[in-house]
Amino acid sequence: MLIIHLVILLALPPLLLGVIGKTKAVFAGRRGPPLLQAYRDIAKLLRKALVISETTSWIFQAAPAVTLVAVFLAGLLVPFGPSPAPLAFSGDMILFAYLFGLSRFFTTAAALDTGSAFEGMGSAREATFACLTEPALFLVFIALAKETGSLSLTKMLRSGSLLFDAAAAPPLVLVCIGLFIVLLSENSRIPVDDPCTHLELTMIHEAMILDHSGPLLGLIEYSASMKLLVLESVLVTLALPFGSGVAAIDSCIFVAETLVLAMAIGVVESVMARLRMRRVPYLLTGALLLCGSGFILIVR
Amino acid sequence: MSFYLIAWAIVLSAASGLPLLFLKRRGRAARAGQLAGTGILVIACVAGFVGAASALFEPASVSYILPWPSVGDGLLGLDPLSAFFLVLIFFVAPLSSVYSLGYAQAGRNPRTSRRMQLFFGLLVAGMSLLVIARHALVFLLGWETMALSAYFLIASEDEKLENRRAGFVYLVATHCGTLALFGMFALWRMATGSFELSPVSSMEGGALCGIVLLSLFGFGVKAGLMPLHFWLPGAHAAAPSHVSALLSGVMLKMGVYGIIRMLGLLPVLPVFWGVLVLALGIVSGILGVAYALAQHDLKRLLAYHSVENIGIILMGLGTALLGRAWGRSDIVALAMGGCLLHIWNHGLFKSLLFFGAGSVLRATGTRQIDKLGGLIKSMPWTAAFFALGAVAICGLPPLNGFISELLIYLGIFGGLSQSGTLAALTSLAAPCLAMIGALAVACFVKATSATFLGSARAPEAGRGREASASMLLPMGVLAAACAAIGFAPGLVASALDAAVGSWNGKHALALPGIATLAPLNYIGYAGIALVSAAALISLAIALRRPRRRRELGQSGICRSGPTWDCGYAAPTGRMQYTASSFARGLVGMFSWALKPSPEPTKLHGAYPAPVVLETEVVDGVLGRVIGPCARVLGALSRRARRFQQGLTQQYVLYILLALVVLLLTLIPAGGLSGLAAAK
Amino acid sequence: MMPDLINALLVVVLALNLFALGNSRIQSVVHIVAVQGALLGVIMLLMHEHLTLPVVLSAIAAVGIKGIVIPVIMIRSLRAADIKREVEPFIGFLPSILLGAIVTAVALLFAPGLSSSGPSSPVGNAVYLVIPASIATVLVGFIILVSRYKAISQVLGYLVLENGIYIFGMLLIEAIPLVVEMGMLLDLFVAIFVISIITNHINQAFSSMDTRRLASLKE
Amino acid sequence: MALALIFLPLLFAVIAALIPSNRARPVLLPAAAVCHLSATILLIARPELAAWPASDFGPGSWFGIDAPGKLVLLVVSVLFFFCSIFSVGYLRYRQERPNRVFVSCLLVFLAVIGLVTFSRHLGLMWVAIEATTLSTAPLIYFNHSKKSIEATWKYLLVGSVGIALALFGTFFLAYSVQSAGLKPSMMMGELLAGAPSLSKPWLRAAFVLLLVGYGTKMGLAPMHTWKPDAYGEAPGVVGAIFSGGVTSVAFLAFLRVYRVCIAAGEAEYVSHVLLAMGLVSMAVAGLFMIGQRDFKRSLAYSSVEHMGILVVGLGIGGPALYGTMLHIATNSMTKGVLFLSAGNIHRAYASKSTDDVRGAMRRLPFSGALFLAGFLAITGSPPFGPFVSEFSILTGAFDSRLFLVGGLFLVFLFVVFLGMGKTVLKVTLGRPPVEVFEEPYRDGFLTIAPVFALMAVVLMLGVYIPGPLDALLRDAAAGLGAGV
Repeated sequence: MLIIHLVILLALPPLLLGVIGKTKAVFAGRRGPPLLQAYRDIAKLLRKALVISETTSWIFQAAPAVTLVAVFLAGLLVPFGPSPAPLAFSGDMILFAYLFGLSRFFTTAAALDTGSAFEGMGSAREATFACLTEPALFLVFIALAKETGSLSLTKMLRSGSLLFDAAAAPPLVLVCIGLFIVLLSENSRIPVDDPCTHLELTMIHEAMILDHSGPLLGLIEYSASMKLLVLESVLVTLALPFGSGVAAIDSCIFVAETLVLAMAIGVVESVMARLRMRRVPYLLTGALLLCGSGFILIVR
Repeated sequence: MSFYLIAWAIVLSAASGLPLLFLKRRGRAARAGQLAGTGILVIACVAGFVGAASALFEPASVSYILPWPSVGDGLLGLDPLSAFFLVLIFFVAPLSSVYSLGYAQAGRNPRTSRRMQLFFGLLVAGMSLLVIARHALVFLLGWETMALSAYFLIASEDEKLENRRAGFVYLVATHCGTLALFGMFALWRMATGSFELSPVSSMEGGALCGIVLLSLFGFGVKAGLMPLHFWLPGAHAAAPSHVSALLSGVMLKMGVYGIIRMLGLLPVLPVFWGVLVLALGIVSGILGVAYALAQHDLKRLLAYHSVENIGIILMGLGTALLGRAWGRSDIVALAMGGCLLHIWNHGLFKSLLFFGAGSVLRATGTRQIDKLGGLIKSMPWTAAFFALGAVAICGLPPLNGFISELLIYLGIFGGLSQSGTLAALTSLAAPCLAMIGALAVACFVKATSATFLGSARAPEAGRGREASASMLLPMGVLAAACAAIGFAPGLVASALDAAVGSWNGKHALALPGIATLAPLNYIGYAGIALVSAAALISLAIALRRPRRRRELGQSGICRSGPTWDCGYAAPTGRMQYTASSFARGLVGMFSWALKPSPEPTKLHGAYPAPVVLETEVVDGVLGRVIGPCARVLGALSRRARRFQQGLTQQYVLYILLALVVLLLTLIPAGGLSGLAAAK
Repeated sequence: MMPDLINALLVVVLALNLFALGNSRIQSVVHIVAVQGALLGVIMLLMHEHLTLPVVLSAIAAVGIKGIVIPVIMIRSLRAADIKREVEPFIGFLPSILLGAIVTAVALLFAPGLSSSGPSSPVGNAVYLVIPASIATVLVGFIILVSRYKAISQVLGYLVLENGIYIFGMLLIEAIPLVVEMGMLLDLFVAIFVISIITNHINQAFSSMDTRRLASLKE
Repeated sequence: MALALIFLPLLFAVIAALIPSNRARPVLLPAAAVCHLSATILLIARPELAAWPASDFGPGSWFGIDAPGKLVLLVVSVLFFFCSIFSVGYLRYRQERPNRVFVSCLLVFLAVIGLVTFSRHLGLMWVAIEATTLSTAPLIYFNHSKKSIEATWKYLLVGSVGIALALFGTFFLAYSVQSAGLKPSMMMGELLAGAPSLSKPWLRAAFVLLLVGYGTKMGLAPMHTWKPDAYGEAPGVVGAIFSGGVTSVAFLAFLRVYRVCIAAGEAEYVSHVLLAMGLVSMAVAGLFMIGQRDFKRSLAYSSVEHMGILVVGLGIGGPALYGTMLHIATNSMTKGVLFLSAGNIHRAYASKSTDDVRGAMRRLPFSGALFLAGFLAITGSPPFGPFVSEFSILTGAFDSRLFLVGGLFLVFLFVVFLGMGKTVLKVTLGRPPVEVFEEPYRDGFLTIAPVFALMAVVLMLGVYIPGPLDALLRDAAAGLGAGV
């Protein structure tokens, strides 16, 4: 069981990037890069030499590793599909959320470590928007905890099964929408951030890693995709609670679902434009309110 | 036994200033005096620490008589709750005293050194006395000793006007609080019939309400609760850094101790009070960190973070009160445990951070973040410790801050399993706490990076040099403590259980152990795994051997050049993103509370004239409430002076008027006609 | 007939108050107050039905101090200061007379008479004017104190005040032993003596008796 | 003993007036003070000596001392003792001024105090109080400056008027007996005996007049106006004598009246009036302390405030009386510390405005520190004496359910702290202007040791109240109806 979980966690992420890319390409009428391009990029980067700015310090070099480990640990806390997470204890979702906080601390600090104005800009935006997404995430948690009476992700996400009884569904739907926005923002996708742009002034995540190169950049790309998977898995497990009793099949279903969700993201990215930076907080506040109202509905 | 250790510790630390007092002010004698004083203090604190640590696990609370004939003898007592706070005092105080050896050498500033040494010892003694006091007046004695010595420490560099001003604001604030405590204890006496601070099972509503409100006010001023925090930033900025460390790390906690103690003595309070305390905590948490974000002064920033952390502590306390009102022992155990542990933790990392800030100030001579930068190269150890402290104070795993916040979270979530809408709504505190956490991350990324990372923004930052060993050692110890609690939270669990038990003692809730309620060991393992894995990976990258030659650049596996900066050839330090601009977005988000100074006019024309942008955020309470009130009072007294312009005629007239007015009071008694009636 | 005489004299005392209020020449005010004081001594004598040595002594002392010594002191310091009259007082002369009259009337109307009960002096019992007179005189003293600017005038006001109180004292002959009575007179004398010294110094230092000059100590 | 306490100082006064040498004369002060103090202690230790050598000090006689009298006598005697030592040092600095009048007047004052405390006859007591006014007036005038003349003038006039009203009140009191159908009297014994049958309206009128009269002497607002001027212009030692001695004596006089009123069952009315009066005084004092530039004046207002506290304590009555009695002592001692150290600072800076006076802690380490300590003590910081007394007055207020009074009490204490603190800290902290170091004055033994001793007493009262004193306080309070 643990094996499958690890395999998915370690192997699947780059594929998601590929799927998103492919979807966008299809919408744009291009052939687009092959699905496995992301794997190749990361492998190449890991083999390349490093170029490091003199202004940087050990924090700059430690950050990618810390990020990767943090995201990986977070990945161990979420259930992939119906089967329980390898690490499940009451209150694990708090650790889950704070691990992302840790990774953010280091990414943003590393960005400022380079002394580049653009990276400072990026990290400032990252830190700012996180102040809205984190509460949203916790609203989701308390809503689900109230619904299921449990404090562990594995059990909490089970409440997705309630999506199909009319009484309990509406709040959960709100929560899922909010969660989706959080997902987009945390993974710096359109409409919050555009991973493919090269206009530094408008970037968040990409701006923060302008100075990373070689293996460091590889690690960052990898952990970014892993973060995408982890957050997707939360949404998927909650919103698409399909499963047969058999663990192996469940995992396959789960993988399929994550790919579908990736396509959905791709669709969103192709049909929407990126919001102006000033507008982003409104969107995130919207997510906050959605989750909040979901919670209120559940409490009522 | 342990009690006598503590008593001796108090006496010794009170006396620790004497050697320097009776030695020459300058030169070697002064140095010797400082060393002696510090030595005495350290010995005292070690003794006290041993005593407190052992008392932490002595179940029964013992009490002793303190002879004080004027007020009828006072009571002292020692229970795990007191011991818990004593541990903090006796742990941080010696460290900051050692730090002062390097930071404020007696020979260097002869005028202040005596005062500092003396009142530092008195501060420690006062705090420890009030913690073991079981009698209102003894408590007040310790309290005032603490408050006044703190004042003299804050104002110790009194030739600077701003320090005097900050000191005065502090003094007035603390005296206001003390007077509130006078009232509170008088009420206590009225309600319980004695000054003895022992649990009461029932109390009439009015007195209860009054006592709770007055203690929230009186202690809240000292703790730096949000509307009452106004003295705090100025005082912490003005005080010498080792003092600010002790003030922020320990003295604020004495206010919290007061609240916790009084609420522990009172009978179970209705839910309302729990909600109130929780709300207070949320407010001072969020606004505290918001103000911190807007600061340019490193020490003021840290001071506002104390406000924030006090808020978190109160959130824990409020939740514990709710748990007590609901009769939910698990909530009490978790929330109170988190509250208490956060008190320890904040004591540790806040002192650590102030030490770091002090070293920076000592080296560069400025507290302005926007002038610093790149100090990590000149002062690597300080930087490392500061960064660790930053991670800890943000409550991020794997350090101690996370543990306490986790406990508080779990306590808050406990409300979800309580029936009733209100109970569920209280769990909205969790998102607020999350927001506080995220804001704290932003703020400390700003502080750490702008101070230590990147490159120097102004010549001051160029002057950085590593702090002396006597300053690094305390930081190291504190950092180690932070890490230890983070990686092995199981160690503190039993201490927490004991303290919570003695707080909750008489309310017969059998408390489950915290270790059974919270996944402490999971967290510990996760932390260890995280750090070791990250270390391995970055090591792997650093030591990695290239497979094929041509992939290497001309200069081997790792080349270094200037920051790319999107192709700009010659980036300078002044082009970096400043701390202010980093925080600008968030400050904008909180402008409703912070009211930042308005932006300058936009640039005009093809060749615009140079424009200076200075943002400033004045403290809301001090600037927009206290200030006006003081002005009104001043105007009032000016008006009153008009009535005393030196004319004897006026003065005689006043006598006549007083006479007439008082004679009018006879009218109810029949007045003059009454006199006539006496015919 | 004795009580009627006393009442008549008290009326005179009240009239003297009004004169004191209305007169702008300080010297003549001094005289008025002196006469008032002496008169009180006499009344005091009349209050006792059978004269004893102490009574006579105290009466003489009263007359001597109030009627002779104090006026002499006042006149001398007046000479030293060579000021003639109280110019533009805080309350004008006519208004202050009116005020005094009103005050006196109020006192006469509302101030209680005497308590018939009690074994106090039978003479005293019949003298219904004592309390009103004393209250009125005290208030007149206050008026002078408040309305006059010259230091000496204020001293005179104080004297009138004292006289008023002294009038009340007549009801309590038994209660005030000779020693105490003498003590009071002595105090009064010393007070006036010290005050006159001070007024002389004021005159030297400020070359004026105007108390408005003495307003440098203020908030 | 009474005669000794009264006539011994008078004897010294005469000697002082006769001694020609300006330099030797001051030494008489400590001598007299020692005799007086020892006599007082003997009196308190051995009550039976009170009558000695005079034959009959029965309840019927004019002479005789009650517990509050003993207390005040002790307090003033101790204060005077330290002040006398101080003034030897002080007058050494002021050789240029003749001190004959100064010394004699101080001694006369000491004698008169004895008279006040011993007189059972309210008329006699009044005479004595008036005598204190007259004997202290020349002390204010010591400097012979224009301002001191002005201050003396105001003190004399306002004070005399007030005292005159007190006499009026005393007459009313006596008359209230008569209108009750008894023989008019001013004897405490007879008044207390006949109290229940006194005619209430006359009694109340008498009470009001006496409150205003003796209140003027104590310096209750709004009759306090002479106080800042007098205290501001008089030498520090005189300020100490005034705020510690004169005011206490006036309060003692008022206490006796209060006893009569209580005995007459007027407690409720009296306490209402007193509470109002005291709170007003505290408020006014606080208001005038805010932004006060002249630190001696601000001390004067602090004295007004503490008279207010005493009156409030009296008004609360019952549980607060012990604290009130104690506050007489603590307030006098602390005022002594404040005024004496303030005098030194004034001397060293030749100014009493906070515009010029800064950094006293550096200029005069001892006086500065003592001034600051005195400030902290008088504002009621533990463990100093005033803390104990003020706090027990406060608890008294709460115990008798006077929540509003207690609350206002605290508020006014805060305002006072605000105002006084600003002034005191301006004086003590900071860096002194360089030119003041040219002033030759330095802290000397004679001008510091007494202040230290007083501070020690203040601290002792906060930590430990000697048994006899405690007993004295208790039956003083009991005499006023504590525990009633």
